[in-house]
Amino acid sequence: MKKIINKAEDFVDEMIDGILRAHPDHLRCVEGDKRCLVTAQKRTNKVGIVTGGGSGHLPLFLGYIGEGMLDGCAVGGVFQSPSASQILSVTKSIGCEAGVLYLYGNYSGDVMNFDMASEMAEMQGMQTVTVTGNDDVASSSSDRKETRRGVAGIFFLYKAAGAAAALGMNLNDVTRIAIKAKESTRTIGVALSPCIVPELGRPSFTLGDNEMEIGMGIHGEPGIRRSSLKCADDIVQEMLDPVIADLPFEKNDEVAVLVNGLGATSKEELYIIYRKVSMILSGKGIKVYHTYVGEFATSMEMAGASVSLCRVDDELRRCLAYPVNSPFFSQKQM
Amino acid sequence: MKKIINKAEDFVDEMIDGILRAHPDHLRCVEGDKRCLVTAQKRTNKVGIVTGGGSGHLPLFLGYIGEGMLDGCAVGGVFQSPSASQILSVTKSIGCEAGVLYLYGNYSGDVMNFDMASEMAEMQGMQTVTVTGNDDVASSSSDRKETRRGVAGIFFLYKAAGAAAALGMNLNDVTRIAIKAKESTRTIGVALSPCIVPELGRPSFTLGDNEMEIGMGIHGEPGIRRSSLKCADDIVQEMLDPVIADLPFEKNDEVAVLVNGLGATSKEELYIIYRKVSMILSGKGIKVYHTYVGEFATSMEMAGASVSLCRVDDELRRCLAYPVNSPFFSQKQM
Amino acid sequence: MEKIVKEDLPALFYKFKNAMSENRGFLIDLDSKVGDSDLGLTMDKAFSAAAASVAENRSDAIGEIFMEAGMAMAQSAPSTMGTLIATGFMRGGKVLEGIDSITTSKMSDFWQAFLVGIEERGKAKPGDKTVIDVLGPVVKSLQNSVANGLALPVAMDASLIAAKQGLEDTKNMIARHGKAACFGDTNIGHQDAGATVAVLLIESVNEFVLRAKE
Amino acid sequence: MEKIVKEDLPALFYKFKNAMSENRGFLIDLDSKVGDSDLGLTMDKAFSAAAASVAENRSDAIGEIFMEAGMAMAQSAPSTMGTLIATGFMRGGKVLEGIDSITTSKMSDFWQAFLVGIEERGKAKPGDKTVIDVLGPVVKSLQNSVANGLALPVAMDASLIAAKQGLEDTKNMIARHGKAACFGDTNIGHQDAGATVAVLLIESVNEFVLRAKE
Ligand SMILES: Nc1ncnc2c1ncn2[C@@H]1O[C@H](COP(=O)(O)OP(=O)(O)O)[C@@H](O)[C@H]1O
Ligand SMILES: Nc1ncnc2c1ncn2[C@@H]1O[C@H](COP(=O)(O)OP(=O)(O)O)[C@@H](O)[C@H]1O
Ligand SMILES: [Mg+2]
Ligand SMILES: [Mg+2]
Ligand SMILES: [Mg+2]
Ligand SMILES: [Mg+2]
Repeated sequence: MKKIINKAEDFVDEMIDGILRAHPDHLRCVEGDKRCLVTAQKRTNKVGIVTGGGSGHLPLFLGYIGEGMLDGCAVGGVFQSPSASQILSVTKSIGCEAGVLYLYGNYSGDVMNFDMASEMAEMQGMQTVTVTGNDDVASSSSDRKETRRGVAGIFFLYKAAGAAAALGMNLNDVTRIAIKAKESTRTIGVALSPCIVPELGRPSFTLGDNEMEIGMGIHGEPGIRRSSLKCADDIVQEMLDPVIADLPFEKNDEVAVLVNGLGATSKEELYIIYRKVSMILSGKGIKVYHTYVGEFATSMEMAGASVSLCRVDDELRRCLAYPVNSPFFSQKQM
Repeated sequence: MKKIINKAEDFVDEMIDGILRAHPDHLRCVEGDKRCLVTAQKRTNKVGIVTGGGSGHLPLFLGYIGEGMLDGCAVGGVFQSPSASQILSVTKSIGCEAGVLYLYGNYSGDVMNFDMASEMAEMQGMQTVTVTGNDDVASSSSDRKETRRGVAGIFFLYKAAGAAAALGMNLNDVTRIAIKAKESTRTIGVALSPCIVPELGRPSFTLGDNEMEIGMGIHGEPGIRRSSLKCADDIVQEMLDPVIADLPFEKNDEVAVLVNGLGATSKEELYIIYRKVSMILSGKGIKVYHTYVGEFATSMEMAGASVSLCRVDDELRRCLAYPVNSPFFSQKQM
Repeated sequence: MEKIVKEDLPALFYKFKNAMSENRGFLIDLDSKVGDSDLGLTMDKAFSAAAASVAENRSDAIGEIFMEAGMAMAQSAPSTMGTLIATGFMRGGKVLEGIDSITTSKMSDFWQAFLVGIEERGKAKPGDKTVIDVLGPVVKSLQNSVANGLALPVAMDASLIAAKQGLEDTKNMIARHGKAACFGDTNIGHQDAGATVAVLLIESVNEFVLRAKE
Repeated sequence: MEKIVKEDLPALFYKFKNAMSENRGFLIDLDSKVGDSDLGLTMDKAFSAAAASVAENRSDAIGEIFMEAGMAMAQSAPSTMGTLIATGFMRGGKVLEGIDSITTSKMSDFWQAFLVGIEERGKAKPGDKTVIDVLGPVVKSLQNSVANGLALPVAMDASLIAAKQGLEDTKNMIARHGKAACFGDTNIGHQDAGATVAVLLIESVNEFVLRAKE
């Protein structure tokens, strides 16, 4: 296991310690629990947005805490949910008086813990609403959408809901926009190599020297098709076909695109991927509103990438255009 | 070679094509040569800053073109210099009337081509000044500083000089600030795995399964010490000792820190590295002004990281605080 | 041993903890086939925390001790199984409120509440290849034992047989929940990892009441 | 062949190009030991571009043809060696201005200008383990041949011997420039990669004037 770490069991806490040391103006932890993170620029007169999930996916999830995006995040162990009480403690700490949106990826551990937190929050008089990301088209057929996994496309949900909240919308509208972003977003990934959970010390799945898997999940969940490694253009074609067919994205639609690296794949490759995405979209008469390329949701040091499309209307465009300032992602007003 | 690419010989041009498709509001190419890139937001009434260098290091070098940083970049093949005529064509295209600063890393191919470009520019009536980054303390002893390689620390030179130019300073002052940043910056790297130049199809150097090399250059140039892989805290200590001793950085100094991933190393690991950097600096009474963590200068898919320190005074602080807006790096006014 | 009293709990939870740490690698392997390999880690953590909580607990109320053990698990290993098992212990503890000892009848109530808690939280149905497919048969067996007036050791013995049969039955099921669900019918033939944890728990209780009797 | 004329240039550059593509792997290996392995790629590209430029060049002036070949190399492979060799051809072309054929004396002038161009651009000294350590002896040998009134084939033969000796001598040198410099004395024993390219060039000219004579 070739990683720059200390003891495997300290991986998550030392990582967060590093983040808190690096970004003291942006992030605070709640009552000494470093896994409960909130923005250092508290704004209580708005809808709060709280997320959470397992570690190993930076900048997911805590990286999107910041002006124009999220207010707090509960951080779990590698690929593990945070606890309900941690989620509750983040919820209480952000002190948002206009209600709180729980926005996270659709994984059973997270769902149960957020549900428990939300029951506890309600008992303490706080209103919460839940929207989960389930953008991975490879994880279930389209008639079982609600069981799909959430992957990198949750970025668009954060971006849209975060802007809506920052613009002063109420809990209903923020929720409505999060749901609209969710229903407009589809993602697919491709994996070229596994990753190693430090406490396990070995990959939890394997991929042959010359293999790739289309649709593999960010924890190594199986995808649609395993095959020998193809050229970039063929890979992208195989990825986009099911994505475009699923919503479906159609001629004259306008989309925001996210090309996301899973960890070990270089930015050079991500742009070679985007080149083909751009050619396919323009071939179908689908316009591109804005393009994000980089690491937005990783799997430790896994090699591979994902492509997400989010169909935009005027309202989503306005939300995507809104500025963001977080240590992991920042954007000027577009 | 497990990469998402098409033909190896198209790697660079397809990558740039993807970048131009992704960021049409930010970047333009000059007269159809995609390897000659300039900002889409031309500002001619200021000092221009032009850089250049080999491909394979994204976001270096072209990624720093944008408001508050660079005006143009000539892009070479993987690990190869751009040509003098490409540098010249970028220089002419940005049209900066207050003179042009050539700011790039100290590698012989680049030096010769920038020198040739600058001779040609002068014959055509354009004033240029050259400053090269040579921050890698592992590449020569401190009595032969001028032969040192330039690595990730050039980010601070770009940031400082870019802000100085954007603030309207003249060529002398922009140059002076670039030199001040250069003289205040030191870097060291550690490599855990090699990278593959697509046209070669195999790594140009090797590292054993359990080996690391302190001080290795971003093209695999040999470093100070090869050893078995150590724990993060020990690696960071071994890295920082020669960096701190070199300037030297001393008690009550204030520094900006850059923890840079070389490609395959996860952000989680970079923050575990920063944690120890922060502990070492505070142990020595060195204050941290601002911390950058992420991929700022990579080597394709190499695993490893570098740490740069830049000692700041009021002038450099003001320059680092200045906002930047580029597709690869953006920052609010601090 | 005809009943479990407050003083027995530290030893019982120590047994749970040992069962999990001994089977750490085995659970990792099971979860690695159709999951993310963490089950061994999380169960080890969860039951270490639970055992520590029980060992330190000064309360006189059995129910409270179980509930707090559940809360400790929820804190320390909030994965899918960690959260479900924690819920089970909290709900099970609740039905033990106000009693001093666990007889067959209370044991039956405990596991029924445990099961219902997991069903409500996880929304899985019997046959979905989960921990429920062991707990369901266990509860049914215990209810039979209560109806037949069987003593605790005998009842636990019977419930272990039911648990093992339940686990065996999971081999032919297709997972509908959690990470295993996306493996579709490729996970036929494998026993469910979470269900295996349930068998380990019943086995531990069984051994505890048997050995204590000897 | 006592002299090289304009019509010979396409064939001569074709020979250069072949020498580089045949030695592509060898140059990559040499550069991989103390560099970044790209020399085989860049020389192959540089001389492909040069050969294409010469083949298409409609100019009557020998000097111009060489200069444009140099410019083509500078465009297509601006690595350290690519740039230096391009500079060499441009500077060498310059001293051939106004002549129709290359005799021993012009050949000597050509390589001297070639060498000086590289020295000025790269600022390396003899003994620094670079291409210069082959070109220096070549120029000296050619100047001797001019003094002794030797014909071109004989002069080239002698210069190749000098070139090979120069290359051999680089084995005991420590590199002071480029990526090799940071390998310190660990590169003792290896012949310099750039110097090898110079030998390939002289060898090609030599073969060209010999074979053409036969
Ligand atoms: N909805 C559910 N209801 C009941 N049990 C479940 C449910 N989902 C998963 N399980 C059980 O949890 C086990 C996996 O647990 P765990 O490894 O913690 O999951 P994950 O790693 O996905 O969080 C499965 O073997 C199954 O028995
Ligand atoms: N300053 C210099 N002057 C002359 N020759 C040089 C100089 N620096 C390097 N060389 C030659 O260039 C060769 C390496 O060329 P190349 O592989 O193109 O370098 P790089 O890959 O570092 O750009 C060396 O073997 C040496 O002969
Ligand atoms: Mg898990
Ligand atoms: Mg090179
Ligand atoms: Mg699991
Ligand atoms: Mg080289």
